[in-house]
Amino acid sequence: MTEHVLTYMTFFPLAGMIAVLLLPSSKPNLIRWTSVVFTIPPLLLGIWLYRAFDPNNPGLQFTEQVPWIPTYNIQYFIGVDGISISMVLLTALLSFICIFASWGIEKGVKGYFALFLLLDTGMMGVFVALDFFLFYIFWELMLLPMYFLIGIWGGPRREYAAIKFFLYTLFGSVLMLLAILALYFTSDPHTFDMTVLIKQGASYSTTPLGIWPFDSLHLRWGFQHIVWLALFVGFAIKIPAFPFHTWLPDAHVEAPTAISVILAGILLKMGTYGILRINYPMLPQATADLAYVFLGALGTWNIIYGALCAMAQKDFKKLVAYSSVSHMGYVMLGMASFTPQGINGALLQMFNHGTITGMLFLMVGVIYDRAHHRDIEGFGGLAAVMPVYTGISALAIFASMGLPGLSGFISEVLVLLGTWQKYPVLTVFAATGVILTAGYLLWTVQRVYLGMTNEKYKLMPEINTRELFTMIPLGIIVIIVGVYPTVVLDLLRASLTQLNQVIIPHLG
Amino acid sequence: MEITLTHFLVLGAIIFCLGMYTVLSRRNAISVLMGVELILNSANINYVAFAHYSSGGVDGQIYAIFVIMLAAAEAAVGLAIVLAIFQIFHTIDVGATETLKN
Amino acid sequence: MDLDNLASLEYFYPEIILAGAILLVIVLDLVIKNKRVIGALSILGCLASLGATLQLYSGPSGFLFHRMMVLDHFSLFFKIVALAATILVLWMSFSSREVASLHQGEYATILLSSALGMFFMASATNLLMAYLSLEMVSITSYILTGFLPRNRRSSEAALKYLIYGGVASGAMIYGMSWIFGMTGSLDYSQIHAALFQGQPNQLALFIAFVLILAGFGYKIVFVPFHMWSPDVYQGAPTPFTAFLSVASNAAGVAILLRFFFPGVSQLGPDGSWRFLSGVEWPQFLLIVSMVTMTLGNLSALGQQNLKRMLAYSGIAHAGYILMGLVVLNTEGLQAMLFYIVVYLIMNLGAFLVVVLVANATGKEEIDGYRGLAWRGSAVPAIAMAIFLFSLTGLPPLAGFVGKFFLFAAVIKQQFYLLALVAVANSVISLYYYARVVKVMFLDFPEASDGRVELNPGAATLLGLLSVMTLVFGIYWGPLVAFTSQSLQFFTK
Amino acid sequence: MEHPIQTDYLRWIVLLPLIGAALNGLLGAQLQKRVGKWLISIIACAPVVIAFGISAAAFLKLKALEPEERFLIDHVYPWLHVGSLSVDVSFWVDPLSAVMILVVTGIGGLIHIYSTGYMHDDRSYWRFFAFLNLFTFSMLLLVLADSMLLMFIGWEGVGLCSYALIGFWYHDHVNTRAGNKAFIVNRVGDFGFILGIFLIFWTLDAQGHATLAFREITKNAALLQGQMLWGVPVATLATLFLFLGATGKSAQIPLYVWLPDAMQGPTPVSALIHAATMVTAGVYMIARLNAVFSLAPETLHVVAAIGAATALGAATIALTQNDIKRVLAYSTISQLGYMFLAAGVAAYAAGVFHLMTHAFFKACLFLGSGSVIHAMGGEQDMRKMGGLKKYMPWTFWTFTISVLAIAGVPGLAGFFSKDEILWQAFSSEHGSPWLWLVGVVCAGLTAFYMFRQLFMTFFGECRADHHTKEHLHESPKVMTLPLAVLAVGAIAAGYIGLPAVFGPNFFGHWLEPVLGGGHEEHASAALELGLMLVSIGVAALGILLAYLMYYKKTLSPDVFASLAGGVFYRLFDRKYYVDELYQKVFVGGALKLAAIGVWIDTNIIDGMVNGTARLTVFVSWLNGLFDNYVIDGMVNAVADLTYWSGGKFRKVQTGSINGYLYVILGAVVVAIIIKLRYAG
Repeated sequence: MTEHVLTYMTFFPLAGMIAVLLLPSSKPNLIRWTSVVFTIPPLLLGIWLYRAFDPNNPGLQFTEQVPWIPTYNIQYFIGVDGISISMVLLTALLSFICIFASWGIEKGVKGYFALFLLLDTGMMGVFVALDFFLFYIFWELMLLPMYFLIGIWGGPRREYAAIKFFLYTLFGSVLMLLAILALYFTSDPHTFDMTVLIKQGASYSTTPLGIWPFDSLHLRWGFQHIVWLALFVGFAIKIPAFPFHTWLPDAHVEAPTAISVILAGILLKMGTYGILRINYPMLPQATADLAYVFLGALGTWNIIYGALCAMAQKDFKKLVAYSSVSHMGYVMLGMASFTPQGINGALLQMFNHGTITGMLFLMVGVIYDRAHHRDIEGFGGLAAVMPVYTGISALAIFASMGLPGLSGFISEVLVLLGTWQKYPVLTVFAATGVILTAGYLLWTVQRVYLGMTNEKYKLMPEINTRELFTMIPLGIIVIIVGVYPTVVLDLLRASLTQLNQVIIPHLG
Repeated sequence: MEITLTHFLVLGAIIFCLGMYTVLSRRNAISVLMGVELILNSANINYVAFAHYSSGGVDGQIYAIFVIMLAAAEAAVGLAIVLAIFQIFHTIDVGATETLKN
Repeated sequence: MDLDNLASLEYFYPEIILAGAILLVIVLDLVIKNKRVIGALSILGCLASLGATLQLYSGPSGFLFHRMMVLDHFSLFFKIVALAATILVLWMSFSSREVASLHQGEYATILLSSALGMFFMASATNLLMAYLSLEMVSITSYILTGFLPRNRRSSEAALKYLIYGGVASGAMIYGMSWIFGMTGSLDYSQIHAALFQGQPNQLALFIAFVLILAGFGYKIVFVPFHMWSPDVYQGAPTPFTAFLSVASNAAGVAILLRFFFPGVSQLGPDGSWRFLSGVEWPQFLLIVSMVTMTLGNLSALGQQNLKRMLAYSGIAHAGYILMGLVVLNTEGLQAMLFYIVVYLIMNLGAFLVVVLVANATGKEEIDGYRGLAWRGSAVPAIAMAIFLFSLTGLPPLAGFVGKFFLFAAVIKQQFYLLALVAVANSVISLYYYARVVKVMFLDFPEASDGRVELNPGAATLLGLLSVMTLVFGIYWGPLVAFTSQSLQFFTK
Repeated sequence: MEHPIQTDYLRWIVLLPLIGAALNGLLGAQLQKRVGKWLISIIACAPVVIAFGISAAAFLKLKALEPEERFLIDHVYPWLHVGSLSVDVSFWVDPLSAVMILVVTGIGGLIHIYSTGYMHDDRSYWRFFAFLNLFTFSMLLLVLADSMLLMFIGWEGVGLCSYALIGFWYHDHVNTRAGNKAFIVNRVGDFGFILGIFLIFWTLDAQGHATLAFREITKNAALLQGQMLWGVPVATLATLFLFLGATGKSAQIPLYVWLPDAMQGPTPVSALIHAATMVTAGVYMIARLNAVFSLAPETLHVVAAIGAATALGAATIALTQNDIKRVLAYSTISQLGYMFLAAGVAAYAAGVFHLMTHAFFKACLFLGSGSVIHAMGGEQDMRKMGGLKKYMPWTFWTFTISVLAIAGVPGLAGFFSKDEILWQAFSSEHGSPWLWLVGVVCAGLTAFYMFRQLFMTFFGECRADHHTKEHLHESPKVMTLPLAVLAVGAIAAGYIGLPAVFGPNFFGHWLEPVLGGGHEEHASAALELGLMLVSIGVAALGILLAYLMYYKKTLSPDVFASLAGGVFYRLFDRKYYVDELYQKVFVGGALKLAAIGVWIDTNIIDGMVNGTARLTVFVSWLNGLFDNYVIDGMVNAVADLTYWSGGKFRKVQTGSINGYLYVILGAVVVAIIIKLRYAG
């Protein structure tokens, strides 16, 4: 049991998918509960994993390594370390919660839950995979269910959103594939094993290729840099970093609530996770050379740009989507700092953003289900009608704003603190994001929850138990991490310290 | 004037070009098929000439015989198709059959 | 092993069985009333032949019939592919309402004859044999293309195919005649020897190769020899279109590889091939490959007719397959073989769904697929999605692995431009494949759209093909082993 | 100070209000419905009162110690340990924070009690107390935090509670807008504060003393000296950043704009948060970090200048306001300006002293005004009041005492603290006569507008309508009692910090271990007394003017209003147009940028994405066009030629078969040409 815990966590949902497919589609409740049943074990195993994980070991734990296609040195190689453990836990939790958030799906219930469980496997797989090939398979495995989940169960412009998501992501992932192959053939003997590739990481050529027009940036563009960039574009689309971010608002707006939660809570993290897992240790010199521009400056731009765009939104969900763009900027910025605070903050921000944005989307989902629109101006005074809902929404919103005592604050402050040492100017700009964020979120609170109650919604029912059940666990995590961040930070520290040590010698 | 290999090759090339030209410019299906025959025969001339002027072997001649045979087979199929076309379209102008388009 | 006529027969029984099956079908067609039996019988014949082929696979290699043909793993591989395609297409034909209207005996006979021609194509080591086998496949194909009685599209397509094929094969034998003239032989190994020892005129050689390439190229359908295929694919009976798209393509690859690799290049010790000096094939093929995939994909974008779209997608895939050729090494060739198998599975699957939909609605246009997932059984739509995404090259489907090997081979040789173009093409191709998926899943059917019913035979075949697409996407080790084993040319 | 005394009860000072907040916040709605408001009141008030008790105990314990050892600490748990950053949740009490917790819990407790009366009829009674307790918690956290980062939690926490309480009556968007304004303006300050924290942390880190604990920072402050960033000394830059934070929280120029609007909240909130406690956080923070500020004379000059400018600017605006609470709000800003003036001349103790006395009389004033508003049925316009003296004697007398205190009438708390500041402004090494002059002018203005308020509200004829008049009544005991206590404080609080000329300055001595000693060395008592007399005179003048204008009405205010063509009046009345300016520049600017961002997304980025898709489709269409026209055209041309040469000229249909073949022929020819051209 214990040595295969990650395999179980990854493939339980897949088994669930098969189970769901075998059930008659005439019994939607049976299908729903079956899905619940198959997402509970990963969650319980996740809790067990959290307890069994050795935070002082910077290396990989719970690894499983089985040859898969020996002729190409492809393995089934999975494991967790400090970089991935929080994401694995988050995935297990959000998947479970989102099953409940999907309860209201009435059309094609069977298909929905089957695809959802498949998606679940794909997400978990990405975070545990340690073989490049396996990683890529899981990475792409998420694409298809996501396409259908948005495309079939989404809003009015779902087709456009789904195909946009699909094309964007595919574009990124094929570049990534090329980079993976380039790394594969540079290794000797050829291997997809990430741990081996990381060991060879420092040896990749950085000799300038000399054909790039960017030399004026005083960057050293060699093989390593090209591969780094190819991988980066793949990941940046997922993050989503400017200018690859425009799929996100569309996808979020059209996707059903649970899928938005998954998208923002987990999928976006894969971009930054990939950079930490792959770009950083495997291409340390390129990372050292390029991080400032492509992570630091771009991250700062993301923060400000996302916040500004959020401010102009009239659609509640789109606003939350742009807030994700902004918040993921902190992750990029923190990663680029190479200080313990920055990089720990970045990873913690990934975790926190997952929980907080999850809550935000669930929150939007609650009123969307009742009012069937998301126009911010179309509400007003909900606090009087739905006080409990307003309270928990306020928690989510203030956490998103980075209010001290809640989780968002810890990670943002760590990121900014860590960044200051390296890039004080960027930090100053990034910190203005704090003001903008308060601006658009408070404005939203005012328009939706405060003021005179809109006559149409005088009788809007209060948040129900199921909806509360989806939000409260996240709310508790938000508070706990805010008050006692050690519960998460302890998991990350050792591995990130080691990761930092890989890069620091390469910093000029 | 002695007839050399070159003469045959030039003849072959000329016939090849004539065949090509016929195929390209004719609209009548039968004419086009005849153009194809010309091309095949230009190859035949080459084979026989090469076989004649090189030392030993009848490979070239055999090849030519097979080509002739296959040309007949192809012509048979071709004419059958042309007949079918004529039944449907009442014309054998290859340009007039334009059901298949993007 | 270099056998004479009689001794060769011992290693020839797959062909003999197939020929026997053809004759048997002709005879039985006269006496049997239940025409389904004929189809079943043909399948049985193919299976018997397949058994024989597989048995030979573990046997020795060598020349047959005085070096007219060769028996090696490479040829056997393509025979297996041809038989597999034939069997699947015959199976598919059971479900096709279009085919049901045809004369079953003749249909089966001609299809099997075409398969037999492909056998010869795969093993020809003599220019004469190459020509004969090519023509055998071509002529049967012309007939089957025009096989739909009193059908405008079918007849027109056949005429186009015929004229096109005639010119192409004419050009080819004209080119071959120059080779013959320069080397004095029709036998591949003697041509090889003559070319590498002598000082052939490079221009003449180049022109001859271009002409020969026209003959081979129109079978593989690469640019600029591709233009017949959309018309023919659209006009021909759908199961036969499927056959054409996979088997004919594969046979073309077989004859091309046989001629250009053991025929006119030399294998280095490191697994890379060296062409005749002074003939810039890699560059030429590089451009052809890029143009082929790009043109195919771009043209597919606007298509409304599924068969026509698949035809253009087939052109694009021919471009992908050519990538393996460009790199001139064993990995590339192996990737080509792998891709052929994978392409066979997924493309046949896609055509099977086309057949099913055409049965139900009589439509091949994309609006016939509207809301397919919500009309009766969702299985055809799901299977179609699997096939189309596999064609796009998404993991964990077989198409991804195929493309992966091709990309790997290309990147290993550092043809980055080609890799980038191919990658861009993959993304473009998603656009039109996903459009079909979108129509099937995201649109909802209208009242007038008929329900799509599945008969058990078709369902089994559909299931088989989808499962194979999935399985080869996840565990392709044995298939890789098979293809790498099959990449063995007998030359001595 | 080397060996702080470990305790484990300080945490309860902070935690008790939090527990109260949690209970009322989570269960309050049910309790109020099922049990009644009295339980809510107990849950809310008891923790604060108990916390006051604990604070007093801590204070006494501290007092019992030697001055150098007055330092208690309570480690609760390790909080953030990342790299060289290590921050614990731990609370400390030293003389400075001891004063603050007494003020916060003491005055806070009184205001809690007062509120049980003031808010009694509100539907959301529980919510009010939940936030009020949460505020107390945050404020105590801010004060007791032993490190800058922990202080920042309280710093933002009070901002949140302030936001929630300003917008307490959220049905009206005027209130919610005021709340938003407060929060966002404060965020601008927080932005500076957090950057200041970073800068101090990393500079010390580079010197090998990474820390955020105040005690450590104070000890190692000297290490900041000589460090530069962007060509500016780090100490100056850091303190400027921190001061930006202080201007936000303490409503100084340029971030004072939120405080007048904050008066939209219930009056006890104005008293507690926007007068007595939260707004003084900036002063407290500067006093806390006096070691760092003292390293940066440039910053001190800025602080002093801003303090003086704010004091003057706000006082002038207060002259023209008619809203009873707005006058007090601008008065608060003005008084805070005094405190910063003190801090700016490095007279931290004087600043803190004024902070404390101000807390008494300003809380009393606000609560008094609350009592008035309560009685007037929510009316806040002084022009509709008058003659309330006889209706509400308790309120009147306590209010009057506080007015006297703030006006600087000798003998009351305000006089001593204000005078201390004026004296320091004059005599300190960072001070200047100009600063003193501004201070004195402000004192006069303060006296004027406070008495104006007094007269307009409590004297003369009652200008309220009949209905309101009938309901005029003195407030209940729970409200008047706190007023009385505060009024006593307003009288007595000054005597613990007597100017040197009058006697021992207990307060100064008490704070000496933290803030350093005064500098009485070269000052002459005569000069100090002289200056004191001047300020008393100016205050008297202000009172006299107010008396003439608003009590006797022998002097028309219009005389002054029309000075310089009314320009000054308009400027004061419209608050120097700062609100309009900010609205236009910052809010408008941000919205403009936001619109630009969206435009970029939809037009440029999506335009590119869609453009690529469209281009692909277009190329594909061109490709089709090529097939249909170019190739067919070629075919036609050749065919035409053929027919023409044959003597017939006929327009032929397209013929794709031929066309296809042309392409091939063309391709082959091109290939051969290339071969000949380049490879031969």
